Amino acid sequence: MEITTTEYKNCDVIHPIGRVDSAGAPQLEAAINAVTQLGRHKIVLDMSEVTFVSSAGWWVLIGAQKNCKKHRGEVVLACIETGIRASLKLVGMDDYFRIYDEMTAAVGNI
Amino acid sequence: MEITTTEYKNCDVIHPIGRVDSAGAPQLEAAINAVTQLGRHKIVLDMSEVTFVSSAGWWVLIGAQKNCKKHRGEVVLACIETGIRASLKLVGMDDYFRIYDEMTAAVGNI
Amino acid sequence: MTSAVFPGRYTSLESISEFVIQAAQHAGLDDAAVYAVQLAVDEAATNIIEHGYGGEDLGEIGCQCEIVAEGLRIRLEDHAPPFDPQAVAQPVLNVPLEDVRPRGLGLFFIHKMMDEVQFDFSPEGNTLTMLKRR
Amino acid sequence: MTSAVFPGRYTSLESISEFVIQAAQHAGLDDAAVYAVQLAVDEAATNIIEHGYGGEDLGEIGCQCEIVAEGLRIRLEDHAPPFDPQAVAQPVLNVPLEDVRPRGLGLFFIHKMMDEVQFDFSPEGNTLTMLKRR
Ligand SMILES: Nc1ncnc2c1ncn2[C@@H]1O[C@H](COP(=O)(O)OP(=O)(O)O)[C@@H](O)[C@H]1O
Ligand SMILES: Nc1ncnc2c1ncn2[C@@H]1O[C@H](COP(=O)(O)OP(=O)(O)O)[C@@H](O)[C@H]1O
Repeated sequence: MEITTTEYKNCDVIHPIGRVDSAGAPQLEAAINAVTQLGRHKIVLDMSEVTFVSSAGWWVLIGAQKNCKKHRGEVVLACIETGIRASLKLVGMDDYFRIYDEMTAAVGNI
Repeated sequence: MEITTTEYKNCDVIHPIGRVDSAGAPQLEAAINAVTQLGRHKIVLDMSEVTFVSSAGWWVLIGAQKNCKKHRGEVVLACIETGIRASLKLVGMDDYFRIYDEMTAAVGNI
Repeated sequence: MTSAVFPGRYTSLESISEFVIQAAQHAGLDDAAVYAVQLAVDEAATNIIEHGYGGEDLGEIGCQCEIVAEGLRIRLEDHAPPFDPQAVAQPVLNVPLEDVRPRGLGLFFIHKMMDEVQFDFSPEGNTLTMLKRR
Repeated sequence: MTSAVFPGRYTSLESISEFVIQAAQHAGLDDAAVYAVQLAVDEAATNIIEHGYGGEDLGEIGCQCEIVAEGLRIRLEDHAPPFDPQAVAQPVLNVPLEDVRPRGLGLFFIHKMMDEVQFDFSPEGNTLTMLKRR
């Protein structure tokens, strides 16, 4: 999995490409930790090129959300593919994240 | 000229479509004033569908920038077409604005 | 029927996905159903590696896909010790974020995503048979 | 040579632009030069309405485009009172934002955007002739 992180004034955008499965989840976790360790806790996850998320991936995002909220920050999700979003909704975990269809809205509202 | 304004938590995005000439500049001015009158002074101008800006348009933007900066805000420009940008640079007025190639960066950095 | 054997490691998950996605498409499943199959198989294969073998590169995962009248039947095979699926507690869902505990979503997904799920354990190995209707 | 007459109002600016853009493209100007022509003509036509006639709908603007060896020659005609371009002060540029005064960019743009700029005033009317080289 390829992951790009872009630091803006208001937030950081993390943009993973590919599958967030048990192989990719630790990489995503490392990318998120790299941001939060700088004391930055507003993170927009650009999911536009994520094709799959397994429970291993959701646990990473849930953990990150808990940590960021503790630090007055937040993880918001943007541009999630329908299948991925449906599976998140199925387990009721879509309530844990603000989800935006556009990056501009995600970055503007975090 | 068609102008859409979107209010985000961090800023407002104003998205004009068409020519900002002496006919369109007053409309743009009205759209900007509608935002600042709400006490909101962080404005991203999405120029992706602006095809032309005359001096009448630049004066509106310069005026808005002065006003917003007075209120600890800012006008930033995003996605400016090359010809428009070249004419702004020619008169040295590109120094008065932060300019971004992408909306995400503009909204993330305002 | 197509079948393949994959090394029991997490980097196999992508190949396993590709293998079942192709079968699911051939079976005429729609996009939502294809994603469902991908998710169920990924969770099941992860469990075989993590809980069955107890780590990476300790055994293989066999995968068979069969297009049947109802849709797609998938069989995952391993030679790890058996376990009792009935004994696994349901995940705690729909609780406040602070109370979410990171466990137990895999089997839940498998059951939600597939129309039939059956675990069989025998001395020759374990089999998980899943059916996704068209 | 193409020519057209437009009512002296700001909503004519778009039609005038379309008219000169087409001529500029026919003359083989590149995109940057086409934009330059559009900007110069827009500023000049705005000045005719605003400063020449002193308001909208008080006179007409004639526009002639001629493809010449060097590029494109454009002539704008009006029947407003004459003025003295030499007497116009240069805009104050490259100053801090607070010191910028919103005036005087139009003629500056016209001169910067075009290769030749000539104002002629006569009892029959005023003519602004501009050349943009290819
Ligand atoms: N293939 C397997 N082999 C052994 N135990 C398993 C297997 N699959 C699931 N389990 C047991 O079921 C539990 C729940 O699994 P699952 O729902 O996937 O969630 P998680 O993997 O997060 O614990 C596991 O913790 C494990 O004890
Ligand atoms: N067509 C015109 N007729 C009369 N006066 C003009 C004309 N064009 C320009 N001027 C004069 O030149 C000045 C500068 O014009 P310009 O550079 O376009 O800036 P602005 O229109 O912002 O003043 C005008 O304020 C006006 O006094």
